[in-house]
Amino acid sequence: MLVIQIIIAGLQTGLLYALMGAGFSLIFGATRVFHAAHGATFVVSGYAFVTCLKLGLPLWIGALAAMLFAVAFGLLLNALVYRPIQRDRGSFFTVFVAAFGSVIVVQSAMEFFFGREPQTVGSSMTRSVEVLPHLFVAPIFPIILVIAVISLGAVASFLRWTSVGLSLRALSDSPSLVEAFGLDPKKASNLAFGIGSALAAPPAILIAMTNGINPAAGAHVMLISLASTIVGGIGSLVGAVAGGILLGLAENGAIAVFDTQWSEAAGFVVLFAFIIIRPSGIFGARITR
Amino acid sequence: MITYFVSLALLAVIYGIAAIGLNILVGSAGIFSLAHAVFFGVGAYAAALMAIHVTPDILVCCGAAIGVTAVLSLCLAFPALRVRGEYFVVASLGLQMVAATVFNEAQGVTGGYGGLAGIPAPTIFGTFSLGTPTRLLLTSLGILLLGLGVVLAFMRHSFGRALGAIRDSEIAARAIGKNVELLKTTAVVLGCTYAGVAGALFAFDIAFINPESFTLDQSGLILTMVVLGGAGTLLGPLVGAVILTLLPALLTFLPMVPPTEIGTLQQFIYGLTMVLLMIFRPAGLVGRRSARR
Amino acid sequence: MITRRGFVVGAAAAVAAPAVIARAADAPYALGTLYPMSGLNAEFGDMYAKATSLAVEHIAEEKLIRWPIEVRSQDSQATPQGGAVGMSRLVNVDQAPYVLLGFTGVSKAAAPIGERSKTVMVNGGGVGPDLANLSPYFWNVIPLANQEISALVPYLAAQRLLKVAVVFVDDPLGQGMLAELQKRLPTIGGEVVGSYSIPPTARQFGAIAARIRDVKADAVYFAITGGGLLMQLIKQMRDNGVDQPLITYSVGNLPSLASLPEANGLVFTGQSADWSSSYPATKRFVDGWRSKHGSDPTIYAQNYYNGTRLFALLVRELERTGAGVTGEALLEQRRRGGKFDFSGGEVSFDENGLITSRIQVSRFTSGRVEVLRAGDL
Amino acid sequence: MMVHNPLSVENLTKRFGGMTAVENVSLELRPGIVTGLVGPNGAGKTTLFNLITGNLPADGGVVHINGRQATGLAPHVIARLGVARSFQDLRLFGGLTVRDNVLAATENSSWPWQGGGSRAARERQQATDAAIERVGLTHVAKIQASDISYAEAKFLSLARILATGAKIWLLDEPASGLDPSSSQRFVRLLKDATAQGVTICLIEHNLDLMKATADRLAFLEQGRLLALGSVDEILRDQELVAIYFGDKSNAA
Repeated sequence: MLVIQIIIAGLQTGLLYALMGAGFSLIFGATRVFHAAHGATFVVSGYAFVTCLKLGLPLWIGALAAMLFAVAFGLLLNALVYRPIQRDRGSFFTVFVAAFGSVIVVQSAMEFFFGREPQTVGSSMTRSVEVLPHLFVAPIFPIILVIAVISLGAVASFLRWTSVGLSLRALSDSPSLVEAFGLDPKKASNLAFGIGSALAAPPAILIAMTNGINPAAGAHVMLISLASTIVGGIGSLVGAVAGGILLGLAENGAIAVFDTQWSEAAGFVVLFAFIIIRPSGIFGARITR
Repeated sequence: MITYFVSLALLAVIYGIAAIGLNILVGSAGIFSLAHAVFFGVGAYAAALMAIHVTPDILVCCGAAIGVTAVLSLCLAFPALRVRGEYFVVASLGLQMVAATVFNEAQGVTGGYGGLAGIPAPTIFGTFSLGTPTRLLLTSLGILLLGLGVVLAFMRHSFGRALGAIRDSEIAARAIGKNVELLKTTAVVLGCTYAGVAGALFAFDIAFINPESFTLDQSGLILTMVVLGGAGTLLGPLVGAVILTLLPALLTFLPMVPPTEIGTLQQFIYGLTMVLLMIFRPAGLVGRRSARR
Repeated sequence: MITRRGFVVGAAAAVAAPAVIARAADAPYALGTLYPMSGLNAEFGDMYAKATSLAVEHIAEEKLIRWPIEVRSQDSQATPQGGAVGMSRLVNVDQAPYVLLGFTGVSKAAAPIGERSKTVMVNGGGVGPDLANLSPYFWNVIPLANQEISALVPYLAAQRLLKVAVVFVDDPLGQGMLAELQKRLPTIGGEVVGSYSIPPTARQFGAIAARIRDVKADAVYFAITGGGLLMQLIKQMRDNGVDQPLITYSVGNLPSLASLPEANGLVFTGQSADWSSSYPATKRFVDGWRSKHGSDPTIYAQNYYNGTRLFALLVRELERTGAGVTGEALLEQRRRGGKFDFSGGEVSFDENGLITSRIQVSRFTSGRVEVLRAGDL
Repeated sequence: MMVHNPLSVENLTKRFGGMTAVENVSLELRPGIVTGLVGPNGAGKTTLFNLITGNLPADGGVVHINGRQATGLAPHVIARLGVARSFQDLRLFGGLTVRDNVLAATENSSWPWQGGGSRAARERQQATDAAIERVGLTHVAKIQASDISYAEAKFLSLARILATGAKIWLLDEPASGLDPSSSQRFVRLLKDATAQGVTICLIEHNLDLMKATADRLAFLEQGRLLALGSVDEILRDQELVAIYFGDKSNAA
């Protein structure tokens, strides 16, 4: 039973990483911005949610606010930070340092306004019930499952079936194609940032409900999502999902197999192994750079 | 009062040495490591153990730090040979996170969170004590100048050119006969040993070390020093180290900032500086132009 | 060139400083504080600082000593480096003979600096057993962790909570408490049925909860530092079907925890604190805290209040004898023994500067602290 | 004793997944001769270069350099055997000055020190300055390579090859996009080099330029070597020309 329990725990965290990773992957694929501040989007979104609920607003308004704040923050960051840097042909490293700085700015601002201790919203949905002897599942788990499948499915079909989505996908293959598809590069990058950032809202809401969210949470979630994106293969939506689940399982599996304190390191050991053995990830194309 | 400034200056010099080392990776070879604090820590532990169990001679301890970091830096060199750019940044992140756990868990060696306390005051040539901060500062300054000299000798000559070539195009560097694997490994080992020496001095300065000093935040701080001052410049990392070491101290002298908010404010300033710098002056304070890199 | 630049910046900073020094020379007594004012543990630093300033106010009102106390604060960030740098500044710039601090890493980094400059350091928050013998100048106004376990064991025996699972951070505190539990539980016929070490940065505990359920413990003990971590642990344990009693040490006594629904029923040990006591020093402290902050104080607040008060009590004696207020003189004065009139009752120190104190077992019941077992000595 | 050709490949094969990029290609470069490599896009010309220089591992076949078996050697080892190459996208060292770009090519040791002391150092400096002078870049020698013009960049890429002292040059569209006068200057430089015994293999789409430079042509299509002969022979073959232009017009 412990194994099943751990698989469920792994799936639950893994799906959240997957959503974060998918958003990151989409943005990176379409804009080549290594959006390390995706974790800041997560924090902003989570605090928007918690604040709404603390104000006594209903859950759906909180979720909507989380989504809006995530998208707005992503677009803002793109407009104010990334685009000016890219205009000057900034290297990936310039972008990365700026993103790193943005994470710190958001974190300290959140500390200033909300304090450092985790904020959480109580809900009966996170309380586990014994579905089988010794097997506990929280009602939120199927909800996470459904939300993850719906949002990932929606994004995947958008990329597959709409012409705008197709062109976004083409972008990740060859950036020079952007104008050939009749897509304004500025619009394309805003679109990618909008959708990608929106994908940070569900994990933010769910983590706020299950673990509680604190200003430093974003950096942590982002680290693991980054790792999962690389493990899955950068630029591949399926890869991000597979990587997220794999890392979620590794993290929780390590608790079952090794000593508990190795759970954090487990994800990064997997990452390190992939970088050495198969840097392109599970689903990634060969890296040619 | 003087003692306080000496202790701050010492810290700035120590970070300066680490930042110069990171600059060899980041500025010269284009290896963007977020794991520098790992080697800072490895050097600190190596020196501390040497000082506690064998001799507090600073040359011996720094030698031990250099030896151990040089060997362990191969952990960073290996991914550097496999991947570049974003992939490497994430790989180094992974190394940093794994190392943090190892520092905590290898309690027989590092003392875990309890750390290593009672690091004796350093001596030099076996007898002469470097127990006062001023003497340690002068010694560290000497090491810093030596380190700068080595960097100058290496980077202004063929080695620096070869690394620059690799940074700009690995394939073309190979095509003119550069052994990219050897060069990258040398650069990583060289840069990391600077961190090791800095870590050794840090251990003597604070006289107590535990894993909290070798976290991702610390790696980020050293990286910010390099970027703020100007990656790829000789003096940039030093300027960055001095500014970022003094910044928190300066903020505490500001009367209007309530002490409870100093930490937050400091972080905010770090972050904002990084963002603005990357937008308006990506080459850093000392860097020549904004268009480059 | 570079270093000159460093000194230029340093010199700019120095311009602001002489004024401070000039005043320090004649009148007020400098009291240093080295609390975490930023980072994950700033909630504690904030509380300590409030307690210190309340004590300073009371000391001034009581006219306990001749000159006012001037508090010099440094942010320790709860890290060794922050501790070393801050301590160096308190000693060298502010020339404080007496420094209040907390947290194990900070204490251990500050201790050699304080010993070298003969500065008294007083800890009221860190409970790691390795804080016991750092230096003659390092005193604890808080009982250390092993004492808390001693007080807990009779309670466990009475409640028949014999099989205990321990979740701990692998630091001296966590190790010390785990070892103490492993030693003490067998004396009442109990045992540690599982121990789970977690990194202090961990945030996901679902799988650990699964393992804890698996060992069928009677109770779960948390030996960790940091209120935020404790809060997330408690919530996730409860969410993931761990319904056994949750127990911890004095770290549990945090206002932010009291309001967490999942923390209802959390059992924790801590120094005996009776906020309704009529003991004059206690009453004065509790009333002062309530009127200022609108809530009951915590035991940490009382410790730092007492730590500040201890300074004044020692200075008063030194003033009588006409000795200068130096760290050395303060240490000598304390060693002369005697009892000190603290909030919470009269206390004395042992030879190593460690306070002895009663420890009680309490529980959160609907957001309030309910005392389950009074402390005995 | 047999005199070896500077470079020869036999039955070289490379597959990417299911696609065969280079199939059983055998080709010899004769000393002091410019061999042109032509064929439609995707014919495997650049892949062939990458196989020779060791940037890609071959799936079959062997490479000989100056009679020495060179299959499977690392790119920098092949470079040190005297094979220099240029890239379609130039790949200059943008962060270095023009002079350092060239100087780096003269420095053979990858250790932090170069052997030979100050005399060798002086010789490297002289070789560098001579190469820069020859391609006419002396006036921009101290400028960062990322800041020079397109034409200057093309010549810098050639100077880098000159400075290596290599006797075998593999040039991948080195003159594309040059204005006519620069282009002529470029051709002259290549002619000078061959006169000094350099062996060149040249990929070029501009057939006029090819006519002006190449001594013989190798025609590649879908990874196979279809024909090898003098420039006139190849260009007179209607079938080949049809493939060349035909493929271009209905390029997928």
